[in-house]
Amino acid sequence: MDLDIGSEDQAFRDEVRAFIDKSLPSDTRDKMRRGLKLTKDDMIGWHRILHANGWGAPGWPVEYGGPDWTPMQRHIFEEETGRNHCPRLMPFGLKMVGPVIQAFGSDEQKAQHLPKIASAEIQWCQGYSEPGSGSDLASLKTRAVRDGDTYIVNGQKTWTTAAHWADWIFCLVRTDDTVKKQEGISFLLIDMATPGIEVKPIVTMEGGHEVNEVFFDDVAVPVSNRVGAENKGWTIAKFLLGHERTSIAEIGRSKAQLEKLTEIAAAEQKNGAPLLDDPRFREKIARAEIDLMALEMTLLRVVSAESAGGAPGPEASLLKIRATELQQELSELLMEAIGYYSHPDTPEALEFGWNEPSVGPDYAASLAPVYFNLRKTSIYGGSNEVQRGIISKMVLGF
Amino acid sequence: MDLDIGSEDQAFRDEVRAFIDKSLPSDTRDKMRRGLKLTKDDMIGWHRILHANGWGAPGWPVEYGGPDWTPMQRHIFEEETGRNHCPRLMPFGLKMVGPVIQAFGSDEQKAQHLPKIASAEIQWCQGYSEPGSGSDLASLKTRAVRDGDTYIVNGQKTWTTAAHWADWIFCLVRTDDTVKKQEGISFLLIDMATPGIEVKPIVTMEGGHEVNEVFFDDVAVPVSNRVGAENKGWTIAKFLLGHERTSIAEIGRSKAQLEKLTEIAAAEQKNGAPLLDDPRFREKIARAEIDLMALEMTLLRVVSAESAGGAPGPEASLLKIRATELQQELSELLMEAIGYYSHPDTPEALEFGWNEPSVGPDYAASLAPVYFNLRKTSIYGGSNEVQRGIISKMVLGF
Amino acid sequence: MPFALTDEQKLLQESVDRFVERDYGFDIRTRLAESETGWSAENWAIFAELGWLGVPFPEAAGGHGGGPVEAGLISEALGKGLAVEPYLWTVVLGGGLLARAGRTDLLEALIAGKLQLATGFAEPQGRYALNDVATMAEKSGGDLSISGRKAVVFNAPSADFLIVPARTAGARTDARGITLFLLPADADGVELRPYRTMDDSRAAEATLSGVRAGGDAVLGEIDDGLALLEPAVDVATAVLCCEAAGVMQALVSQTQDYIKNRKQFGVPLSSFQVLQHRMAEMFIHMEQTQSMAYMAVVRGAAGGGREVSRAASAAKAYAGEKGKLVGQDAIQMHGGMGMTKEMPISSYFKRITAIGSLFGDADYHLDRFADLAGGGAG
Amino acid sequence: MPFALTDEQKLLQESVDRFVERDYGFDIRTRLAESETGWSAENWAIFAELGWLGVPFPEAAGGHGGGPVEAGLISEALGKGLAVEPYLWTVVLGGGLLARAGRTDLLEALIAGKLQLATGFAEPQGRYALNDVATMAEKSGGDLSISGRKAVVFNAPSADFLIVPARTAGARTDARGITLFLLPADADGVELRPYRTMDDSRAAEATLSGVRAGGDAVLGEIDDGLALLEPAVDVATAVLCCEAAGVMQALVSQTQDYIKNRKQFGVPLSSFQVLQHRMAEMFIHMEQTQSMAYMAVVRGAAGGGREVSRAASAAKAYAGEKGKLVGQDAIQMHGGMGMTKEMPISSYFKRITAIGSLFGDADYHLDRFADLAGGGAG
Repeated sequence: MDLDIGSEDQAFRDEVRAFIDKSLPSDTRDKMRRGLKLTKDDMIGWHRILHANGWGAPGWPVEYGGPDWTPMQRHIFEEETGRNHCPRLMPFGLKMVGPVIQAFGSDEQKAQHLPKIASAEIQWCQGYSEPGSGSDLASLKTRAVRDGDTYIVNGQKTWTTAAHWADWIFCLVRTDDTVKKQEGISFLLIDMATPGIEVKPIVTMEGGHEVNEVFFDDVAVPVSNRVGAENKGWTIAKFLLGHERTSIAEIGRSKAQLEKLTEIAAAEQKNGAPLLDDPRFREKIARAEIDLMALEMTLLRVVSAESAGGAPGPEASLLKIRATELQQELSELLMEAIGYYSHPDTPEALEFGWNEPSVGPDYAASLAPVYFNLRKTSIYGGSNEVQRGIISKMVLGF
Repeated sequence: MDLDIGSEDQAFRDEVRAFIDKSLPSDTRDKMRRGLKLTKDDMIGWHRILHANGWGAPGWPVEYGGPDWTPMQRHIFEEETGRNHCPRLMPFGLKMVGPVIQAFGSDEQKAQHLPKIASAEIQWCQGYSEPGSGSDLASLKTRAVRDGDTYIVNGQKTWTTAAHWADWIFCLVRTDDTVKKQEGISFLLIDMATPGIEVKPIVTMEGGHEVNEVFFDDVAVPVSNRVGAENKGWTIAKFLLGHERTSIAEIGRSKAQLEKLTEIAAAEQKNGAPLLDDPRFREKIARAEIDLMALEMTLLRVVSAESAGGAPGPEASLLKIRATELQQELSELLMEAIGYYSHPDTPEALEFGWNEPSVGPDYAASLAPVYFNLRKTSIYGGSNEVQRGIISKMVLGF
Repeated sequence: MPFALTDEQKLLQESVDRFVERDYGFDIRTRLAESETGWSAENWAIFAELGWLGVPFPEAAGGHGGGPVEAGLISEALGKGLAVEPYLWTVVLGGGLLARAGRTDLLEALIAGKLQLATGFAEPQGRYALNDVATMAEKSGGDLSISGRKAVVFNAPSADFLIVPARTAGARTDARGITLFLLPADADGVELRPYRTMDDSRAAEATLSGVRAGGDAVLGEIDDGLALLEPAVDVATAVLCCEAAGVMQALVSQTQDYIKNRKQFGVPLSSFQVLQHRMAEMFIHMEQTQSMAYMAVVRGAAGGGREVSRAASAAKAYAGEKGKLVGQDAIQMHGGMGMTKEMPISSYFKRITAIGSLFGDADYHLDRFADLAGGGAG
Repeated sequence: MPFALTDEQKLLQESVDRFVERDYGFDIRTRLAESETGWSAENWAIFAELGWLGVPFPEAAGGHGGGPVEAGLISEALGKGLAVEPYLWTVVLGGGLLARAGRTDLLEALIAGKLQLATGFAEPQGRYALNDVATMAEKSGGDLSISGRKAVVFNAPSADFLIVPARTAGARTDARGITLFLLPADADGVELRPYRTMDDSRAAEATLSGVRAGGDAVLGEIDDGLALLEPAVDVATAVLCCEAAGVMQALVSQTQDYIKNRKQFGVPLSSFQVLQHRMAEMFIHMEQTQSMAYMAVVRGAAGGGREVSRAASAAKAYAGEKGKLVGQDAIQMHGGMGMTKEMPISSYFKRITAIGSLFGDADYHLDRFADLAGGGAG
């Protein structure tokens, strides 16, 4: 037993680092470090840079334009990009609809969509949640009624991240309401430019706009845009729940946040000495660092098991719970570190290129908004309560 | 709004303190302070001393030999006796079967039993729990079959505290198994000297003997020993659940423990300085002290509301949860304070009069056993999970 | 009996509760929070009319002879409605300082609703320490000249006067040598940089550049300003804990309603045992925070000194930690809805978060509580 | 691949698991724990025969060329059965010190199962600090004369030799000036006061009164004993964390079985959501403790220095806190049954409690971890 990833993987890590060093635009890196707002162009721009290097679809096999990485390589890529301030790649195309099309799509669908996902030519969003459905996904009400070669879609989706940036949306819709709720669901690909679609922003508590409501009013969708058989959409939904979940550990990003926390605690004062030397705050940082180690070591064990051919099981739930708790904890400590300067709410200071002097220390403005925003992590993507239920059922057999 | 208990209650507090000072036997006080084993005689002896002063039945009205104290006086008495190292008065007679006989008993039962409870002439124990019943009390299986003027009782009770010291036991028994489980239960008073009763000790994890199994093998109980109507025992069980629960807050005893913790932390060393000066341990003590304040203030609010005629409601559940958590926390900190000297298991050092030098500091021997023993507090008396359920139901209306 | 309210206190409590229920719906609150000043002059006039602004001051000063307890009851009730009026800053802290300094002349205007105050008790380098004062007041002619920077001065954008601790002697963190000055907010050399805060309050950075102050600008004794400031902040802290208790009551009751009504898998969320037990814990935190807050204002009413400070710090440490837990759980149980700006719960969460660090966070107050320990287990 | 076991390691793990399952039922364990010595010489002979005693030692020293990882795997498996044999004290810590000091002469007997060791690394005033050594070794003729007191010396009642740090120079808490001595347990001037411990182990207070030691009694370098002791304790700490992981696995699986089978209100306890989620948390704690323990033994196998110490302290802080939580919850979910001595779960709880403070509690290791921080976020 050892902790070595081996020389090949080490070389790969060096390659990723060097590539980021060379290729990540400096203004993007700066925004990420300082917690400033990213534009759609920042995010897509980075995706295209990766694509130009053949890394546009990190989790995909070669036949669909991916690099065919091992689980360990994927892990290394996630960690290094996260730690080195790269924007997240939007998961909706790469980790969701892409793998779905690969597994269930027709040849036409593959040809039409996969290359544009890998190249970031087309942005996707996910139409799953509805008002009133929450964790009970299968209770969805958006209906698609067949009319010849077309479905007419009516209904509403919500919590749709990046719908305002997306060109296409993939949706679970009800195509039969006479059967058990899981059995009347189909999976549709819908062009956002189709008449009858309206996107309304949902403003989150810190004032940000990431999620949306999406309304469908007699939206005509070609039947050829259905993935898989009619009424078999639930199978696809379940497939997605199990797909590539180790990236939710966010090890790289949490390492970057921990580093930031240590820097800020060294800069902030308490009783005339650095906050970092305060025994209590020092303990909190140590605890967070240990929690991060525990998460990283568990993740490495999971990745190793995957590499040895094990299917990722309920470990994804474990990782999701602890990773989100850690992200929230770090954001809380960052806010705590700056004392009263967490109070000023200056969204203008989060815009890149804003040139006024900052109200407090220049690292302060984003910290409370991030703390508020990250409360979502234990709610979205299967709430942590749902994850505990999964562990209880799958591991403990209750 | 103020926090004053008023001059009359203050005078009462002084009186109780002075009485304890004068009357608590010094060896009993010493055993309590040091966490040594109490004998049955220690406990009964103290009860008799109180009785001689007219305080043998603190919660009772004058007509049954009690002092007719107000809720505030009862609270003060509990706090002062707890804080000043008096043994607990056994609750089974005074707080359980006594009030039951007062509320539901016949005149003969009152005359026979109440004076001997108040005077500590007769010790009681409680026959409620059974193997397999746990928190689901109404599922009890011990049966009492009527035979003329006699019930023949067969079955088993468990977790019976002090059964090995008791002269009488009060039991919930099943007198009808053809009806809903709550409706076939009766409440019997049983002389422990009756043939067919066997008491077997249950040794708890720290090696102590407080609880027992009690077996009934064709035990003949006069029908006149039934309290209340046949099959109406559940009413009595519910009456008991609501009766005088503020004493579970154990404010006085927790204050004494906190004091002990502070003394020990001042005596123990860490890096050549008192442990009490260690920032982290100091914080833990401060936190425990604040938790104790919060509990005390909430208790005072409840006592005030009771004095104003409010019936004690779900606050008892709140007090039970936080009080037991605090007792457990204090026992944990005490064990933590002494480092490696929590390890030696020297039960002989808990016997009064043992004259050898102690293995570690003289306060060390009882701390790990007390920590282990107090795990029971969140389990017995309605587990803390049951209490949360009560709050959820009674306060929140779920 | 301990904790029993007098009839006057009950009436006061009911009157504020009624005002909040009737005239302070969440939509109104949102409109006020987004207005230019961030609060309502109209409401302030009503507060004056109903006597709430004068409640905590002695009758000799034109007040109604109440104190921290009454201020606490008002703040608790206002907290339930998340009222945005600067009661804490103008009446409790600012007014408290004026009263302690015997400035009855200004209290009259304050009680009439004609005066707004802000106190610059924090500096950029000082974190929560009241004694960390780098702002200097130096002799210049017959006057003093004050220069320095005050951090996150709440209510400064609306204030007529700023109360400013400045150093007239001693080193930066000495307790002695601090003097409190009452400065017109529009005095020469006062520069404010105003902004909104995370919970829709208003504050400003205040830069003082050679602001001239005569002897009449001094509150209390020269060099002994901390003797005025610290007890006033203790009382304000206790009152703020009452507000926290009110905010927590709203967090609990709104969450309770939400999970009762929201269905998932065909049953109300409130039928899930995990949520039931979590709400039971929230209920306990709320009740105990209220007990601690009441204790702290009662102690504050009884006078000054170590016991008042210990009570305030104990209550604040408790409210800080439990408020955070209750707030976070309230959001979690609201699910995605809790994340939206539109849903009232998120504004309550932001307020309880802001309260968490006002006058010092839980760590600060735990430390202070332990530092002030004298006789062991109390 | 990280964490992948070699075939030899798998075989070793399986062999210990099999032994525990087949030959180490709880009744047997209870009998051994209550016996005179508190453990089984017969089992010890089996350990020797199966090579487990030699596993962690280099082949040059007569061992099998394994190290901390193999010792950790053995300890984890033994932990599942709550084995009472003094593997940690004789093989891991004592043997580790002998190996580091190059005393292959004694290792042979140890590996053959003929030698028991105990190490007096704690003193009454020293809490968990290895450098707090008041025991003095003073020149007396050509020899040294050692006097002092060692606290809670585990396995001392069975030991043939005691390894004793004593001060040959410096002040009480100096890192330099400590020398390790190997003393026959029956040497003149060694007085043991033996007792049982909370988890059925055996230990003793050791009083040394002018115990004579020649140069051959010194392990390692004069005055530089800490350079030997600290890394050996780091490895023992890492191995102990593996045992903690084993104990936690048993706590989880026994609780899982119990609540599946125990009915209340007509349904299994495991149907209550609150208990389901609590067990999910216990499962996570257990998994992560295992990850940390494995990391710590792997680091220990890689050599010495700061990273080994940091890994050991991180793992121990983690195992200490999470072990406590898992243990307490296991008892709580067993209800009254969990409180009885008869039920295995209570013995597991006592062992995890004892492990909590062995080699230092969570506070000690959190502090040490932070002290050893060099480059920030690692």
